[in-house]
Amino acid sequence: RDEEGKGADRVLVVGTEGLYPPWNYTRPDGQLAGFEPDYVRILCARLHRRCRMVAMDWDGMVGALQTGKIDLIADSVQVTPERSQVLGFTRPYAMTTGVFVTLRDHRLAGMADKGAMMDFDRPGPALTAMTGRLKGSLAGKVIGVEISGAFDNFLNQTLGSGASIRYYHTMGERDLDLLNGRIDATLEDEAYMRPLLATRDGAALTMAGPRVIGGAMGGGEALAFRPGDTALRSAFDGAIAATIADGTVRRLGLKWFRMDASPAQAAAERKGAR
Amino acid sequence: MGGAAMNADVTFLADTALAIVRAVPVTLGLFVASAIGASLLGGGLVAALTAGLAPVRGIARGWIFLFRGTPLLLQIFMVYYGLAALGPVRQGPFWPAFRDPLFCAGLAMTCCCSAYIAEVLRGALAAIPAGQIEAALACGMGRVTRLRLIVLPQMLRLALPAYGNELVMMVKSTSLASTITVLDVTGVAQQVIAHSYRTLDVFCLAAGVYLGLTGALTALLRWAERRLDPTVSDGAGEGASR
Amino acid sequence: MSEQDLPAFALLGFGTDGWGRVLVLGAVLTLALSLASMTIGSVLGALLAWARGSRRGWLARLATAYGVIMRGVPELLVVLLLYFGAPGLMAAVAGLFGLPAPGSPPAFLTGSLAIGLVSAAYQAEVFRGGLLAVPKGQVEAALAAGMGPWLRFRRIVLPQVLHHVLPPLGNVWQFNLKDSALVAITGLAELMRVSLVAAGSTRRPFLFFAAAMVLYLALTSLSSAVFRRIEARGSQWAGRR
Amino acid sequence: MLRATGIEKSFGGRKVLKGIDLDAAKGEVISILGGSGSGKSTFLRCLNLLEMPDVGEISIAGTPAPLVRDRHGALRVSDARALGSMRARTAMVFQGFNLWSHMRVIDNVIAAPVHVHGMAREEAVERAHALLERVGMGGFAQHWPRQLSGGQQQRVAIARALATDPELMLFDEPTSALDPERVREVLDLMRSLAAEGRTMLVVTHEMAFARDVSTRVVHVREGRIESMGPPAQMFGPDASPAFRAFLSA
Amino acid sequence: MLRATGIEKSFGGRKVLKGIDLDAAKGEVISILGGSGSGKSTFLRCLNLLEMPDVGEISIAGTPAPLVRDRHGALRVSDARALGSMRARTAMVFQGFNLWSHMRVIDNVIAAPVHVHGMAREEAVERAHALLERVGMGGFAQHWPRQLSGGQQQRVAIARALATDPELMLFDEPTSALDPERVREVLDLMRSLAAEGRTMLVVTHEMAFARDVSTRVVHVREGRIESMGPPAQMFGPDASPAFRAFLSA
Ligand SMILES: Nc1ncnc2c1ncn2[C@@H]1O[C@H](COP(=O)(O)OP(=O)(O)OP(=O)(O)O)[C@@H](O)[C@H]1O
Ligand SMILES: Nc1ncnc2c1ncn2[C@@H]1O[C@H](COP(=O)(O)OP(=O)(O)OP(=O)(O)O)[C@@H](O)[C@H]1O
Ligand SMILES: [Mg+2]
Ligand SMILES: [Mg+2]
Repeated sequence: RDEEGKGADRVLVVGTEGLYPPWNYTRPDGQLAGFEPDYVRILCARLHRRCRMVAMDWDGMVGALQTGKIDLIADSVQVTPERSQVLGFTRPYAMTTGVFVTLRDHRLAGMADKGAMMDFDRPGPALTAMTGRLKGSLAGKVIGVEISGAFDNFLNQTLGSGASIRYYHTMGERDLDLLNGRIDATLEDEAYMRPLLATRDGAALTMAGPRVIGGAMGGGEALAFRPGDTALRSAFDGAIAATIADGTVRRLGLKWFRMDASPAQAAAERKGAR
Repeated sequence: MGGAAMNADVTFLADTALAIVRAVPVTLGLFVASAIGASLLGGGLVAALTAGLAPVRGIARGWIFLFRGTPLLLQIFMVYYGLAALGPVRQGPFWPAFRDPLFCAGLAMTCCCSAYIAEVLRGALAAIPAGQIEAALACGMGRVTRLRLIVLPQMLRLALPAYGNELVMMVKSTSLASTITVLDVTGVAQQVIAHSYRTLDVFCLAAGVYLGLTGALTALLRWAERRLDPTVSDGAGEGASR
Repeated sequence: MSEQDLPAFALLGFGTDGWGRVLVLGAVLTLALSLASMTIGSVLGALLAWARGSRRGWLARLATAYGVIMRGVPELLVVLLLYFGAPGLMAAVAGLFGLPAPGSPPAFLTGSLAIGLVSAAYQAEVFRGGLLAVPKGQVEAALAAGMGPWLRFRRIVLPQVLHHVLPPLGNVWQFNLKDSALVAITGLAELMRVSLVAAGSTRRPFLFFAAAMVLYLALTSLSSAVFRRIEARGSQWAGRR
Repeated sequence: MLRATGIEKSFGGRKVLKGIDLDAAKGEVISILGGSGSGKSTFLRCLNLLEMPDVGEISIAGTPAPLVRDRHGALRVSDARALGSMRARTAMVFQGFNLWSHMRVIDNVIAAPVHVHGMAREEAVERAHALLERVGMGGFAQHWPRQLSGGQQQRVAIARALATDPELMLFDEPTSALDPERVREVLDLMRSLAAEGRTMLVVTHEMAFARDVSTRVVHVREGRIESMGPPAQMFGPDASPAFRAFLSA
Repeated sequence: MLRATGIEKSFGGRKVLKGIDLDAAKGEVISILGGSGSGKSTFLRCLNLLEMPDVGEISIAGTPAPLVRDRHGALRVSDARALGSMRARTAMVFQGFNLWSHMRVIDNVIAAPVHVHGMAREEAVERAHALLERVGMGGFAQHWPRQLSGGQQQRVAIARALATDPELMLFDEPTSALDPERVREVLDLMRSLAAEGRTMLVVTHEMAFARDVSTRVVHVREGRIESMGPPAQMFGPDASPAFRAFLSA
């Protein structure tokens, strides 16, 4: 208790799920590994804080934060307006696009606008046309998404009742149903999907249609604090900015996702797409 | 400002409550279907346990061992994801049924709870005084008559508290169906939580719904218990025995 | 990530890439949690069953209400309330006595207490059913011999009740064994949580769910063997049927 | 009517019946006397196979009991249906009464007629009331067994046994819980049943009954029939010494 | 030794005991006779409060039973401990025996001496064996109750009641399941207990016992003491007509 006492000497307890590779997962020896464990270590070192990462169920995580059992969440939480009401977010340390994934031999595999960037923060005729085509392709289809993700918001707003949406508790389950053919496609974060497609099971899957970003999908992945913990949060904000600027985030992304998931890269791509 | 926040709170809770209540039929349907299925199957299992054929007994024992011994959650996963991973199931004639998460949840619950109910019934069967069954034998009652007239009523009476337990547990177990995308009371609650992060408030609302359901069930069971044994209230001979 | 395409035996083994050790430790923790909560539940459950039969109306009503609520709300809620609510409550109580807030109780304690509180409600019902099965004449014989309540309970009622309640009590135990999985949200690495983590981390859900099933079955076999032994002792006097 | 040959039965190695042969012609009333634990109840229970004899043959009304020998030489029921109909034609009053505790008195009495013999419910109820009246339990039709005194339970058990009009009746100490007045009534009842030509086996300690009503008296001793004969002989000067000792006690 | 005054008891509105007064001096042996359902068992059960009387007073060995009247005027136990010790000094043989089915015969007999009276186990076992021998159950110490015949169970129940050396003994038809030989043995046993100066209340249908052993005979009829007196008077020409009718049955 002394060690975890007050002030700046206190060990910060960081909550994560630990079953969401490659963002964060657990090794057989119980060690947490993945993008976020690495990244939190780097941030804490920069801030000269001692941090301890603990794994817990997502169901208990926000409660644990609110009751002070943990001090921050590093679990690839996407920033959304709803979440911002109860959590205090830092600036994003990653910004990934959502991709549609389906079985290679599924009709949706040939969906229009393959690989094109749909940026919902930049409305215009191009976006409207793409949205129309997307709606057409997905009409009457079953799309699976992770329940606590931000993608269901997006799908609901964009597709309305055109497609039916299934909610999964973990991505692993959703992936299974995708492979089993219970759902036609999923919308998921590219950083998660790329490594999956490289595995044996993932070989049957393919990305299809446009890549989506912005709008209801939120403003990237960020650390979450108690709303009142502003001092701590701004310290981390600074550290995040610095690590983005010096390329640390880019390096980590290439290591874990085989791509650069930093907000800077996303910004560049979005600019290019226009 | 505080008033506005409170208003927002009230609207949120009211909306959530409404959404949750709309999901009650799913929960209730799942419960009723699997309760009936599990009771019938459980009765069958007890019959099999007392059967003369050793293989029949063995199968019943194995069934109970497997389904009582593993968590329902895992069973639901295995029925839903596991069976679907098998080619024959996916190509077979039952795929439309197995494709449906509600069906899979019902199937897993029926199998799992049948094992529990079989145990309860077995215990009650053993508690029936031997003389009562002998008297039935002695007047030539066949298996079915004996069962219907003597064994079942006494068994029911003896089993009712524990059987009621099982039913109440089943009501709540239906919530596990939400893990395979069924939008029952829990599924809806979790959806709301996923967006609002108000875990405790929303859970308490859902808990209220479950409490209502189980409360009604408990009342029903107590009524049944009183009906089955009207002399209990006479306090016959209980003068100082407590 | 290198784990992903490893063969099953390596993933389940006890080597550096194997989850065997973690899974077994998870099973041990599950067993410990269940034992603790079963004990809490038995003691409280027996008290509740007794209170239900009490002639003091308020006591009986209290016990009934406890049963209705604890059996009625999802176990997860009890775990959540205890896990998140207990520190606040303890701090408030400590505050009353002018003591510093004691901080969070260990997750194991809250977990087993939460499951135990629920288990008690179920066990009370089971005991009540068992009490019904004791022939009244035998209790009267004990009364007539001048046995006090405790003696009567220990020597006459309990042995017979135990015999009758063993099957349903076995059910509650199984239920406990699995309910302890709910404690996962507190981050305790019990079997369910460990297998979920392993399944997620390696993206091999079946393998680990199957492994968890086998481990649960092992726990079950172990406990059934114990239950059967106790039951066998009883069936001597009851006559085998 | 009844023929039992060479009935043997052991419990856990202790031989309780050591070969009992007994024939009963239609209309016979046989009193079975004997010391406590001599095997009377066990014998009676063997006759309708509530207890499976280790060895022996039984036939009732000319139909042999459906018994076969299994691989290990033990007897076992070969035809459950035949056994059921054999039992349906037999009635038994148990030593411990064994009333069904979840049924009211009236339901105890009508259960077998209605559900085994398919009698119409109204008829069964009517008959049951008459029977209850006859054993002095007319006012208790709606009582539960646990509300009855010992003697009352016993009388209900007798009424229950009579309700199916059985050809063969097995009574295990049917008057043990009764006062002299009731004993007389019940014995009168049994006497009238005997007059109707029914076959009865009665385990009893009532010497008066054995002497006055039965056509034959059987003395069981340590699992064997020690002696047997018409009452005049058994209670006369030529009785076996063992039976005389038993009586003179 | 025992004084019961104005005992009344109803079951569901039906009055079963309608005011019974009975005094028993130390060493008295009182036979209680009466028809089936007349309330004998209920009266006996009221004496040690297994059945709570509606009205009445009871005192045993000078100590009044710990009863008080509650708000509604119903009797209720005021002191459970006192009741326990009152019961510990009283023994009862039940009409239905009520052996503890989860205990072997020997454990049934030693349970009360060891656990209620704190007797050393060895001593209790030794005494138990002697008692079992005395009721002719010497060879059955290790049997389970369900393995015993009716008469054997009854004898174990008697041995169990005697094991605590009780001052007051309540017997509810203690020889109902026994053959004449055993009846004689048990009655001899009770006679010797009487000679030791023990107080006994015996519900019985054995007229021989009532006449030869008891110091007083009580005739219960429809919940009342119809007549009462020493056997010489009750079985003599001056007996009440009702009792004579009862006997002559
Ligand atoms: N628990 C009860 N509930 C209702 N009525 C009862 C109960 N116990 C006894 N009675 C009634 O009280 C009356 C007296 O019963 P009790 O057992 O005292 O008779 P008894 O004199 O012992 O008769 P028996 O010689 O047949 O044993 C009977 O009519 C019986 O039906
Ligand atoms: N289930 C059993 N297991 C073991 N022994 C038994 C069993 N049933 C009966 N016995 C024994 O068999 C013997 C005969 O019992 P049975 O009940 O036939 O005697 P009974 O002649 O009817 O005596 P009673 O007049 O006392 O009723 C007894 O010694 C008894 O201990
Ligand atoms: Mg017998
Ligand atoms: Mg009586």
